[in-house]
Amino acid sequence: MRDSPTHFQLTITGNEKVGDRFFLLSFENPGVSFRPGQFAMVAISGEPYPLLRRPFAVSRTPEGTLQILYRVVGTGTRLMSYWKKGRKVNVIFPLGNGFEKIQNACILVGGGSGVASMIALARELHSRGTPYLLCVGTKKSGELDPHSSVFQNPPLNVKFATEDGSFGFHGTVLDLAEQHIHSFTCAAVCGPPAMMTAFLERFPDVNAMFSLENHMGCGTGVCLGCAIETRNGMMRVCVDGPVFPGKILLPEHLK
Amino acid sequence: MRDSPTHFQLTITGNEKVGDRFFLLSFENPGVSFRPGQFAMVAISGEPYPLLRRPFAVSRTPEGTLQILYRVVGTGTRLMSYWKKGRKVNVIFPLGNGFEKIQNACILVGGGSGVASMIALARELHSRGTPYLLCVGTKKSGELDPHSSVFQNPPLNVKFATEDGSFGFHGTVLDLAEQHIHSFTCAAVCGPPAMMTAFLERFPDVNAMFSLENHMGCGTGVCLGCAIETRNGMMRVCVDGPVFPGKILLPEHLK
Amino acid sequence: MTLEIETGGVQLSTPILPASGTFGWGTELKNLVDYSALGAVVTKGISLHPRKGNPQPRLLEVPCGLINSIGLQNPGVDAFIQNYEKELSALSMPVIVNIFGESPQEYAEVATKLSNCHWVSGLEINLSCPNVHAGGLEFGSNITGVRDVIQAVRNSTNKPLWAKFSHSTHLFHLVEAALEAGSNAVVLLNTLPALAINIKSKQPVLGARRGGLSGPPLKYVALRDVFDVYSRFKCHIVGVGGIIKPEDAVEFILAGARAVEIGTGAMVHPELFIKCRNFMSEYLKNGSYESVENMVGLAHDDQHV
Amino acid sequence: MTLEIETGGVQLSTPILPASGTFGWGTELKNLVDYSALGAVVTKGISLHPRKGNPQPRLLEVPCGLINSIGLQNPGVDAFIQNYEKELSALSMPVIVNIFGESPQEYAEVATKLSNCHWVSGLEINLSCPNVHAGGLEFGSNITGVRDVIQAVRNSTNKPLWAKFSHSTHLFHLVEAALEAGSNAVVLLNTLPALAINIKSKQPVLGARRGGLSGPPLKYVALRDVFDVYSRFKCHIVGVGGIIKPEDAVEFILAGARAVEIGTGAMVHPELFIKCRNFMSEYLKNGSYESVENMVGLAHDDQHV
Ligand SMILES: Cc1cc2nc3c(=O)[nH]c(=O)nc-3n(C[C@H](O)[C@H](O)[C@H](O)COP(=O)(O)OP(=O)(O)OC[C@H]3O[C@@H](n4cnc5c(N)ncnc54)[C@H](O)[C@@H]3O)c2cc1C
Ligand SMILES: Cc1cc2nc3c(=O)[nH]c(=O)nc-3n(C[C@H](O)[C@H](O)[C@H](O)COP(=O)(O)OP(=O)(O)OC[C@H]3O[C@@H](n4cnc5c(N)ncnc54)[C@H](O)[C@@H]3O)c2cc1C
Ligand SMILES: Cc1cc2nc3c(=O)[nH]c(=O)nc-3n(C[C@H](O)[C@H](O)[C@H](O)COP(=O)(O)O)c2cc1C
Ligand SMILES: Cc1cc2nc3c(=O)[nH]c(=O)nc-3n(C[C@H](O)[C@H](O)[C@H](O)COP(=O)(O)O)c2cc1C
Ligand code: FES
Ligand code: FES
Repeated sequence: MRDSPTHFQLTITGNEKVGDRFFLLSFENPGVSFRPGQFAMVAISGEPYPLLRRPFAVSRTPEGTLQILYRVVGTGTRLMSYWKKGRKVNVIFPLGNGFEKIQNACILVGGGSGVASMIALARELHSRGTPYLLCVGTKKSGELDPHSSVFQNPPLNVKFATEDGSFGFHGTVLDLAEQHIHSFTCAAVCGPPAMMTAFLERFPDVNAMFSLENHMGCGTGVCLGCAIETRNGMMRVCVDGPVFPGKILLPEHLK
Repeated sequence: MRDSPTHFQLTITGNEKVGDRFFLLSFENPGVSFRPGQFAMVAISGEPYPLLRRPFAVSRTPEGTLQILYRVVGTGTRLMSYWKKGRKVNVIFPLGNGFEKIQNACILVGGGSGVASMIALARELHSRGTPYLLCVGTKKSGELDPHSSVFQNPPLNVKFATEDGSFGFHGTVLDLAEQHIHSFTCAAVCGPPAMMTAFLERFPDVNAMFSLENHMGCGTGVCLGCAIETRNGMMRVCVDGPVFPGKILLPEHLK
Repeated sequence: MTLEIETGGVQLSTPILPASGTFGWGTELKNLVDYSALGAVVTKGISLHPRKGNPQPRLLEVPCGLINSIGLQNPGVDAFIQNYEKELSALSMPVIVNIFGESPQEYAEVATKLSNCHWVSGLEINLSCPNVHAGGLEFGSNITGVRDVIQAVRNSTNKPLWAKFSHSTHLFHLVEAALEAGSNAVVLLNTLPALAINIKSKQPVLGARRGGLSGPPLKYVALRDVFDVYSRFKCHIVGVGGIIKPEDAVEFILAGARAVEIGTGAMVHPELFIKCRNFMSEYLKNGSYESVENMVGLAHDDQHV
Repeated sequence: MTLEIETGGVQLSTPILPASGTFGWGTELKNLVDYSALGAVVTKGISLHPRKGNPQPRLLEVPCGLINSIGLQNPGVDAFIQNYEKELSALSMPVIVNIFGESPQEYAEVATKLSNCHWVSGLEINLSCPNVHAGGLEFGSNITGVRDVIQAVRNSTNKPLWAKFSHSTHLFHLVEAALEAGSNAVVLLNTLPALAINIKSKQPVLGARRGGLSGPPLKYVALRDVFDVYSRFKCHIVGVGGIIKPEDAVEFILAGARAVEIGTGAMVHPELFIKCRNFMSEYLKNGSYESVENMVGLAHDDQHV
């Protein structure tokens, strides 16, 4: 079901701009089995700069293409935005635990670059026919194009919230989620630490899984750079996570 | 006649492959006055890697386009070979002394990447009608295309030598030069240290000017990284050169 | 032609090792790393009692380098033995356990416990640890600290000891003290002290404020120290710092190291171990060297000073 | 709102200075650098007698860093005064002359000669210079060396003195010695010791074999030392090392420096001086600070340890 982590040289088949700061990177699929929520450590260049690999959630289109949806936030993602079709990229994949198979109606809550981690899960629930709703939050309209293939291939059940009300629901993605959460038995959440902490406080009784986005050194469990304190002791986000049940998280240690 | 060094953001108008490892980079000309042999310090990226600027001789086509002929030898020149039309490049230019105006028949001897430093001079002598011969040496055929605009715009008086005899004269560029040098009253030389040392030893009586290619830190005379010992004391290749009369050079200090 | 070399009392099948703290407890990367590349495994630092380590953030990437402030998180020596003994003793290569403590006695107690483990081939003693009884100055920063720790450990075990240092202007004296106190080899270098400030929050970036700089730039400082220490003592040296390509490992051997450890570089590229091993083989072959030993310190063979 | 700040006895119109050895004798870049960005010029190191410096190659670029072994080439103090007095005294800003010697006496003789030059506003004392009478150990590596040099210079001139150090594990003691001996400020840091080996020739790459590492990675070591020295002594500090963007200069001020020097970064980008100056102004404005002085050491204001 999950292959063990391997080095791949993946060939880029597309790197499409899908919003003001989001890109959708597509790769040839080397035939790997992985779970939604598992991620890849992507080497940005063959040079010693930038030095570290960057972690990105991976999803799969109905045709089997591997995809990374990424937000341009710093040096690494900026350099990635220049990548062209045909380039080979060195990745270690699949990493992390990923989400357990979800059997019950689930609400997916993604904020900022955290939306990316929800796509693979939404696509899986969609293809399996499990009821779900994907709530996507951005600051304003245009950040992430609702008509792009991110949400259309397959056509996901998605609602958008913008903080300035310029598109979709007016408010935070948590405000949006609040309106629908009663229809679901579980939740999956990914976003900035402040958003995840707020979710824990606002919906303490919801059975929620959180995908964390710590900065990572190795991604393979050997450096302890990503380790956080949880109710179950010290845990490495990269191998013990990135998906954790909300009940073991300590809000003060989310960042 | 020579403008003082200035920062420019030059727009690339072309970056043509002109041989197995040579590229010809063209820029919009911001209207700078400079001498053949003067050079530009080119910033390779906006990032701290590669850290240092790289020095390149600059020439001008009859239409006034600025050009850099470069050989891919390391990280910086490899990254340059990916540059595309339209990119803006940060350069400090013009730097160094350049060649004095040459009035008499002159033989130009260039080996390897040293060929580049001879192009501006050849073009100037060509346009002024001063008799000259450009001798170009490479290891084998194909390294630098004789039909490229490097040699055709304007059509220079050039002879080629290859060490393996696969094109033009069979032998080193010094062997080639030896056949013609008696027809000239002066010489201009640029190439690897071993070639320049050999020139000094083989043609001790020729009135020759050498353009040196030391590794440079600043290119502006402030770091002393390029300084060499000469018969006239310590000299900085970047501001006291890169062009030096052969009679002041000490072969043992050429590298 | 062989890559085998005895280093500080440990027989290594290759001179390529992982650096402590970047290879977990030794077996996490079994699926990703070709262990035949490795001359030994080196564990993260182990202390007497468990430690949680430092608050997040613990890592900061800087140009061509990495600052970490993991803070020596570890389960403590007892849990370490209990949890990892089985897997580690099943490995077909030496296991070097990196240890540290807050006092010479603590180092000694950890060493005593590990001394009874047949699967432990040697101890790497991390001297870049604050001496709580001496105002937080690192043991490795002064001769007394080095001597006290190494002697205490030496009296607790017969296992080979490797003393691991950070860069210091006084490295000669410190190395001398370690060798005199019974260290079989010295390991050069640990990270450089480092700090970064977030100009928006006006606070240090890392949760623990201070951290250590590793990665490519450290290579040149480590090479310098390996070169100088080798030329002075001709002792057994393990070179560490900034190896990111196979050529770097060869540089360390030529400078005088008998083995190298790779940290940050292999965190990023786990394939680096096998690449280094293969490159080293090629280099031996091309130079017609019988063994790595013949390459050690070759950069010293000329006469100019 | 002002960028002016008094640092180690010198009144600077901005806290942005060039680093010694990367700005020639002070006036070479008059056409390329906007001198209004600079609080002072700092010359390359001057010694009693002329020096040719080291053989080529003198520079090696490494990942995000530069190793140099210029070897303190300079025309000697007499020729320096004769050749550059006119241009330097015409500058409308302080001139800091960096000096070094092979013995405390030599330092003192250089200082005496410069003491008579009205256009010299202060002396920066490069302590990272081998003490030929103490086995080549750098003056700055031990308390005695520091004390002897600073005292000798202090007795030769009334000019402000800035003592410049390399990174050391014992920096506290060295800084203390410099301050006690009469240094008005400390300058942190000089380059890190470094070496590289060419695996084809099997020889060190640089003509002089050993060199010093500067550039971006050094920033984090220098920030750490500035931060720690400020928190211990609250003395006047000039921060140097790895500044390559305007934000870096601000980091140094927040860590505790009253001024910064830019070396490698401005060799590559002479525009960096004016960019730093402008960014610093903006930062002051946005934070509503009256002066740079109000920003000094702000990273220390929190309570966690
Ligand atoms: C498991 C996992 C999955 C992820 N999936 C995705 C995804 O699918 N799509 C996506 O867009 N992003 C994803 N992320 C986040 C993504 O990895 C980062 O956005 C990316 O690494 C940023 O790289 P960069 O070089 O562009 O930015 P950088 O230049 O590295 O930094 C970006 C920002 O982070 C700050 N920063 C750097 N280091 C630290 C630190 N140690 N602590 C705090 N702040 C720091 C910087 O100051 C800067 O503002 C994921 C992260 C994890 C851990
Ligand atoms: C005034 C001047 C004009 C020049 N004009 C031209 C030109 O017009 N066209 C052209 O192609 N080239 C020219 N050069 C040479 C050119 O600058 C270099 O080839 C270029 O900088 C190499 O950059 P790189 O990043 O590709 O190579 P790098 O990766 O920097 O190095 C290339 C090679 O040089 C070696 N090297 C690096 N540093 C040193 C050192 N300190 N000492 C010895 N070897 C070292 C490396 O090991 C490597 O083999 C000129 C040089 C000078 C000084
Ligand atoms: C994340 C991380 C954790 C480390 N933990 C330890 C440790 O526990 N004990 C130790 O002696 N060194 C530790 N080090 C230092 C490394 O072993 C090594 O000496 C240093 O990183 C330099 O090598 P490199 O540049 O190849 O990483 C650690 C380094 C890193 C990057
Ligand atoms: C080429 C070069 C020459 C230097 N010469 C001197 C010198 O003569 N005296 C001195 O005190 N420091 C000298 N230094 C050190 C710098 O002044 C500075 O301390 C160091 O380079 C760190 O700053 P940076 O990273 O901004 O370059 C020199 C540095 C370089 C790169
Ligand atoms: S990133 Fe290294 S252990 Fe998780
Ligand atoms: S390259 Fe700096 S002085 Fe010539």
